[in-house]
Amino acid sequence: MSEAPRSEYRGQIHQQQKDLMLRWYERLEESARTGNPPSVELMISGNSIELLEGFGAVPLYPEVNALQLAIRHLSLDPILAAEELGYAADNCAYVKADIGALIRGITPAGTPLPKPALVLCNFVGCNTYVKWFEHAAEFQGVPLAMLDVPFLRTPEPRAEDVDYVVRQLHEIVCQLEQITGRRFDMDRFREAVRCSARVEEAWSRIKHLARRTPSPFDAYFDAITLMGPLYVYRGSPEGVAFFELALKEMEEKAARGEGIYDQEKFRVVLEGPPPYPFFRSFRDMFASWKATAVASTYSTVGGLWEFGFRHDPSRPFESVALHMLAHNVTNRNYLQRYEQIRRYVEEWDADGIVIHFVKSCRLFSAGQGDMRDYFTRQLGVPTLYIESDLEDPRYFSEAQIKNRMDAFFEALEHSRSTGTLRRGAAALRQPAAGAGSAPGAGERLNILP
Amino acid sequence: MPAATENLIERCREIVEDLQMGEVRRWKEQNPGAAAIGYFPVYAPMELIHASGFLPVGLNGAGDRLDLQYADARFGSFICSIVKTTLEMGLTGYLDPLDGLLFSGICDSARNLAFVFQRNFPQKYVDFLHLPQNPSSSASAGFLKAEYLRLAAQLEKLGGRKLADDALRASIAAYNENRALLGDLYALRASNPHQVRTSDLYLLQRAGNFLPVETHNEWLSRALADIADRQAKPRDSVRIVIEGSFCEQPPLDLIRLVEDAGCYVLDDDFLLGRRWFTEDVPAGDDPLGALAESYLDRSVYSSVRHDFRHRRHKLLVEKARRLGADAVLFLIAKFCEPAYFDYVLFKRELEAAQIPHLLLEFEEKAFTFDRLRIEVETFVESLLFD
Amino acid sequence: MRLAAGVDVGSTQTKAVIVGDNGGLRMLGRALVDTGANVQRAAENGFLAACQQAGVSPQDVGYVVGTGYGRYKITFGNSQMTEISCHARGAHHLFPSTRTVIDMGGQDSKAISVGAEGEVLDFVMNDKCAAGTGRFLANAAEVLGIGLDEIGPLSLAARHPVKITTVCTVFVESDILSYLAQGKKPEDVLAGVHLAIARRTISLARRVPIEQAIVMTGGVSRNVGMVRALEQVLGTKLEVGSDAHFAGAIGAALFAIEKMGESFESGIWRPADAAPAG
Amino acid sequence: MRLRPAEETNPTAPTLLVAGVDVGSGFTKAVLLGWYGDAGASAAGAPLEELASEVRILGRGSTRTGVEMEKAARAALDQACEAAGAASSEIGYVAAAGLGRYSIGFRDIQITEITCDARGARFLYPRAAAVIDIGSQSTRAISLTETGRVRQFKTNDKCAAGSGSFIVRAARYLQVDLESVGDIAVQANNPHPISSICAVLAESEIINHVSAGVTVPNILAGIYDSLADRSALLLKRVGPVDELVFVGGVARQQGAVRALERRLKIPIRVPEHCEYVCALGAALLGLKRALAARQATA
Ligand SMILES: Nc1ncnc2c1ncn2[C@@H]1O[C@H](COP(=O)(O)OP(=O)(O)O)[C@@H](O)[C@H]1O
Ligand SMILES: Nc1ncnc2c1ncn2[C@@H]1O[C@H](COP(=O)(O)OP(=O)(O)O)[C@@H](O)[C@H]1O
Ligand code: SF4
Ligand code: SF4
Ligand code: SF4
Repeated sequence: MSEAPRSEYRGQIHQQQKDLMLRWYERLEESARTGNPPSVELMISGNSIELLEGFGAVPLYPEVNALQLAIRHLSLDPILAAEELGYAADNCAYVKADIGALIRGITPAGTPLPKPALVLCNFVGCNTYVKWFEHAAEFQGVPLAMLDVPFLRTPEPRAEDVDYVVRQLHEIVCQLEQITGRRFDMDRFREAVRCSARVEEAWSRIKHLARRTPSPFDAYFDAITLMGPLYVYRGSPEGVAFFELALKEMEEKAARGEGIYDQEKFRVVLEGPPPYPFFRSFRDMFASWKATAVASTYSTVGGLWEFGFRHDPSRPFESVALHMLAHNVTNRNYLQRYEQIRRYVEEWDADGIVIHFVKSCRLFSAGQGDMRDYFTRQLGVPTLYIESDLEDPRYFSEAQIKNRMDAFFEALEHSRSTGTLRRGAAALRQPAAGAGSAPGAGERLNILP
Repeated sequence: MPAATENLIERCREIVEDLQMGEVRRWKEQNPGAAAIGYFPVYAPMELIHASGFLPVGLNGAGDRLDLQYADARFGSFICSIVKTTLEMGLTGYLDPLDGLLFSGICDSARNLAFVFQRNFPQKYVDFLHLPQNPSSSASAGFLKAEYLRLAAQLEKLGGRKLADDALRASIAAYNENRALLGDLYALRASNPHQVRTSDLYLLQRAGNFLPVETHNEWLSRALADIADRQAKPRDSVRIVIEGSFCEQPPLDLIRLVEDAGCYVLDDDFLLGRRWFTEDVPAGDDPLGALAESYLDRSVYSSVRHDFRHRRHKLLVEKARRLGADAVLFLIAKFCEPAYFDYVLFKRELEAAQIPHLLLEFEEKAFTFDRLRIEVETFVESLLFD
Repeated sequence: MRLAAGVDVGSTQTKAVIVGDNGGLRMLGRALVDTGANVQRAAENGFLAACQQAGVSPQDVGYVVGTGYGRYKITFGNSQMTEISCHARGAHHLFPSTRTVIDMGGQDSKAISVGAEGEVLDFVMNDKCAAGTGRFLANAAEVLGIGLDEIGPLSLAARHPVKITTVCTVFVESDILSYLAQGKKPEDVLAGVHLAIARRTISLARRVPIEQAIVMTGGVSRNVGMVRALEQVLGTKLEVGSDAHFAGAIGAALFAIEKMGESFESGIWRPADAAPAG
Repeated sequence: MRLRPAEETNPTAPTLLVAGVDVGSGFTKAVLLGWYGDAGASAAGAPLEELASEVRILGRGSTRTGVEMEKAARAALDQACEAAGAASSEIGYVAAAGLGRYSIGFRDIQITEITCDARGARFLYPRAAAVIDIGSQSTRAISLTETGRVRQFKTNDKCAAGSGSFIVRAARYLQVDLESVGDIAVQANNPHPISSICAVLAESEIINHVSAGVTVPNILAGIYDSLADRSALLLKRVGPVDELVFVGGVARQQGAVRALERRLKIPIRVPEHCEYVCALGAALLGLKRALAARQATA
């Protein structure tokens, strides 16, 4: 395959994104030097940046550090350092990179990171988070608080779930008041929730633009660039300005009929986190086939807004709780993820699905074979399954992944040439009776709404 | 040891190794209309299932007795064995005697497994319990009680009895007794390890996964009486505590191997859910509340239950010291994320306390152990030879 | 006459076929050479040998598609396709009802789920480890001092297959030797080896939907013992044609024809008309 | 320290003859030890290091293990006896190690090869703190406590990559004599890395290198680099190491030693008869047991 020309998007937001992230690192550095603003270590999944705004605290996201290390090819050393401490080869490498970097004093930007005032374990979905935060607190010697968010095991969160989370949020507010010596500013919190709702609206619209053909942006690779500001600035006016500008630029692009490539050939849905140590090569593999990710589950780790949820300033605590409980991919159950992907294929007009199995992350990957079974066998959607890692460069074999990727797109191309490639709703076969050769293999769909 | 106990243990082995779950089938024949509810490790409120008139059945994988044919394709690489063998059992019909399956959030793999089951077995009741990870919140007990009520309502729908306090109190008493008997056996082994073979204790305990608690209690008391009277000569052995096998279980042959290599096991975390509470559950006015509170405040430490008030690594060192152990043996299932993460803090703490330890990785489906044998023997040698 | 070629440069063996539309699509020549150390040379030799057998001049071949792990090394090729697409295409051509392809070659094995038009729906491959591949069998043959083409038939004579615990291609040697030392019959040992590989392969293959007809391709398909072992584990019959080893090259040649812009009628040429093996 | 070779030993007969046999997956090695201590004195409690002056290595023997392990053990022991000019009937105690340790019917005790490696290495280098043993199929990394006990150890998976049989196969492909692979590798000026982690798949990479005109020394050095990487990983897991004793058959190969040195950047000591260290350790531990037993019966 020859390299396809790619019109990489370079609008104003490109620079603004960089500036925003730089400012975040500056604030963290300031916090490291002076303790002001206080920083709180937080997980991205279903994060509640709004709560921190109520304290004027700056978030410290270890995942962002880990992924920055990986993108800059700095992750192997910290991973090895962590393995020397006893972490297993198969433990989540995000954790290993973060803890290893902590031990070695490595930071992604080279600037110092603060010792957080509190490690706030927002346990939203991922069990590994709990271990991660326990260790982060242990190795940094800082206080640790748990925010236990019940996993979504019923179609909607139960009243008891919401109540449990809200009460814990109140407890954490008290705890943070004690630790930081600052009073929680309810107005500022409410304002943050209002900002969030506006950012979410813009972000959701951007994602909906990807339903057009061609899609003006890539909901995997481009989305990742926008995710930094989304998590750090969602509850602030800067965030609102940034995302509204982004929406405007994308809308203009869409109006001009511009896509990612001179000609969009394939539209896929991506499941799973990216291989950060090989981010570029991975992206190039899609580019060489002019394939656009029109939707991705990874971009909904911090929040899932394209299906309508917004924070609500009229009931700030409840909406924060709801966001954590039900409106991010990590706390939704596995079948709800199938359903999310199915909707993407249908409503975002995709040709197929690419499942990126990530060794580190069982939250994403455990059971992806069953997911693939569901999509290929039951729904008849072309699905590619590739394996590597999101942080550990030792698990990426460029030749192998390229081989698989080529085979997948060759097949799509072939189907297209014979007129059998179907897109969107047409790609979804109605569940065929008796399909499946494994006993008990799900002919019957049992997905929670 | 009297032949009666030998036979009892042999009987337990048969029950444990019977993939067809003959005991469960028999119970269902004797209790028409009643359901058997399987629960995936580590803990499940057995009392509640029992009080609904059902049989709680502990699932611990299929060991090497089942070839993975289908499940590997669903769970792929880097996932522990028990997740795959349990799914394989389901896909090949071995879980048919069970009317329902309960999971909880012990780890990301097990949690996703719950929902993979839900998709593949729509005719079965498959549920997921969220057991609180923040016991220090004032809201946890209320939440857990509500969660148990949700479960009780589901069981009722399956044809169970409506949850009544009296029935629950009776069930709590039965399980309190079960735990007390197991506790006595464990205490006996800790003080006289030459009298109780760990593999025997393990079988006795694991057979309880498939038996009504009343029967199990009876078996345990018989064995306890016999074993206490046993005469055996102590060997020159290393006294160890086993940690890390709370979910996927090491193969029986591996447990034997550890003993044969010269280890006396003073304590272990096999089948931990059966010994979850450190004290009797008080069956007072609010038995359901008591069950929930026991979970939060009176249960063992575990890598899958987080309680930041009491750090697990400190508790392990305390335990090893209390029992006078020479060393800690980590028996960890390959790809077990929670056990491996905890190992890091355990290791640090043990090293600070100068307690030697060894880490062995196993897979429940393994059946040759050459390398593990070398490792255990070397470890024993390093402690015994000066 | 228009001519096209497919060259499958495998890790172990290079396969080349020449097809032409001389009054209907025909396979005019084919060749099999060891890949050896010089991949580029092997590709050339294979191609030339196939031309020679077909009695055509290499210059007359209008389009060459390369496939296999050495496909990028084919200097004279017009384009490349992955071996996954080519095996699917080739198998579909040989057996139009193909829905699943199991390809076992020298260094890897794969399973491909194929659509009605021969398009790839889904596939899996083994990685990074030679356990359970043609190499494994070749090693076993070597250790036993038996020819590669004899181990399959011999394994069928087994009555008590042994249990092979090692999957590593290197270490299986010592397993085999110790079984022989214990007085086990070579056929029982071989059957054990075949079964071990079959189990591994099928558990890999189950990651894609396995549906009839199941076609086996690649060099190992010439090993009747392996075919039977796979059938036993799978509990169903496999289709193996005499051209199965060439399926990748055939697929590549078919793509070559397509790329030439030539309209052709799939299905005119059938294995029965095939040229004899080179 | 070095032991005096058999030739230098004093002509008087040893008080006790002890054998250590290491039945490895590729080779079986035997070491015959003579103890010249005072038969009446109580030496059992003394640390092995203090016995050093009273101990001589009298003979060594090695043979392919094959499938009949006991036979191999006998053969190796017979060789050792021949070298020592002793009869096997004079041997007072036999300690067996290695994967075949339970197969030796005539053993008095079995000990794992890890304990033996540690003992043997410590005996030769009293301050040794870490040992790596690379044999045919296995790699073992061991760290020792101040007193010479095994502190931690790690062994490789059942995978041929990164152990001696990989080198044997590579040598065969490159048509180089096994005796000289190590020295040839040392001549490399531009080692070519092997990317495949699999010993089998690496072969085709080797072949490609050959056809691309890479010199044999550079290919071999590349192989040793990947072997060193794998060993370094194991070593890392047994704790920080600042000096290393390298034993086992692969330690005979200079290329392997240099590669490990390059990779670890720490001094590496290789004893002269590196493949016998495990057998030596077995013999020493056997000696201690034998003395203890004598004392008990005396
Ligand atoms: N006549 C034969 N009988 C049995 N097996 C054979 C025969 N010829 C080749 N093979 C097997 O086929 C393998 C090579 O298959 P092939 O598909 O050509 O692999 P690759 O494409 O990787 O080179 C060899 O490793 C060998 O095991
Ligand atoms: N003459 C030799 N020269 C160099 N290396 C050798 C020689 N003989 C054996 N080796 C190497 O030593 C390895 C065997 O080492 P050894 O420690 O005896 O292993 P094991 O105990 O596992 O059989 C062989 O695989 C080979 O790589
Ligand atoms: S397991 Fe996945 S979600 Fe959890 S911390 Fe690791 S990468 Fe993140
Ligand atoms: S063994 Fe470990 S990883 Fe596997 S299901 Fe149990 S807790 Fe989870
Ligand atoms: S196990 Fe054997 S075949 Fe597999 S990677 Fe290792 S050396 Fe290669």
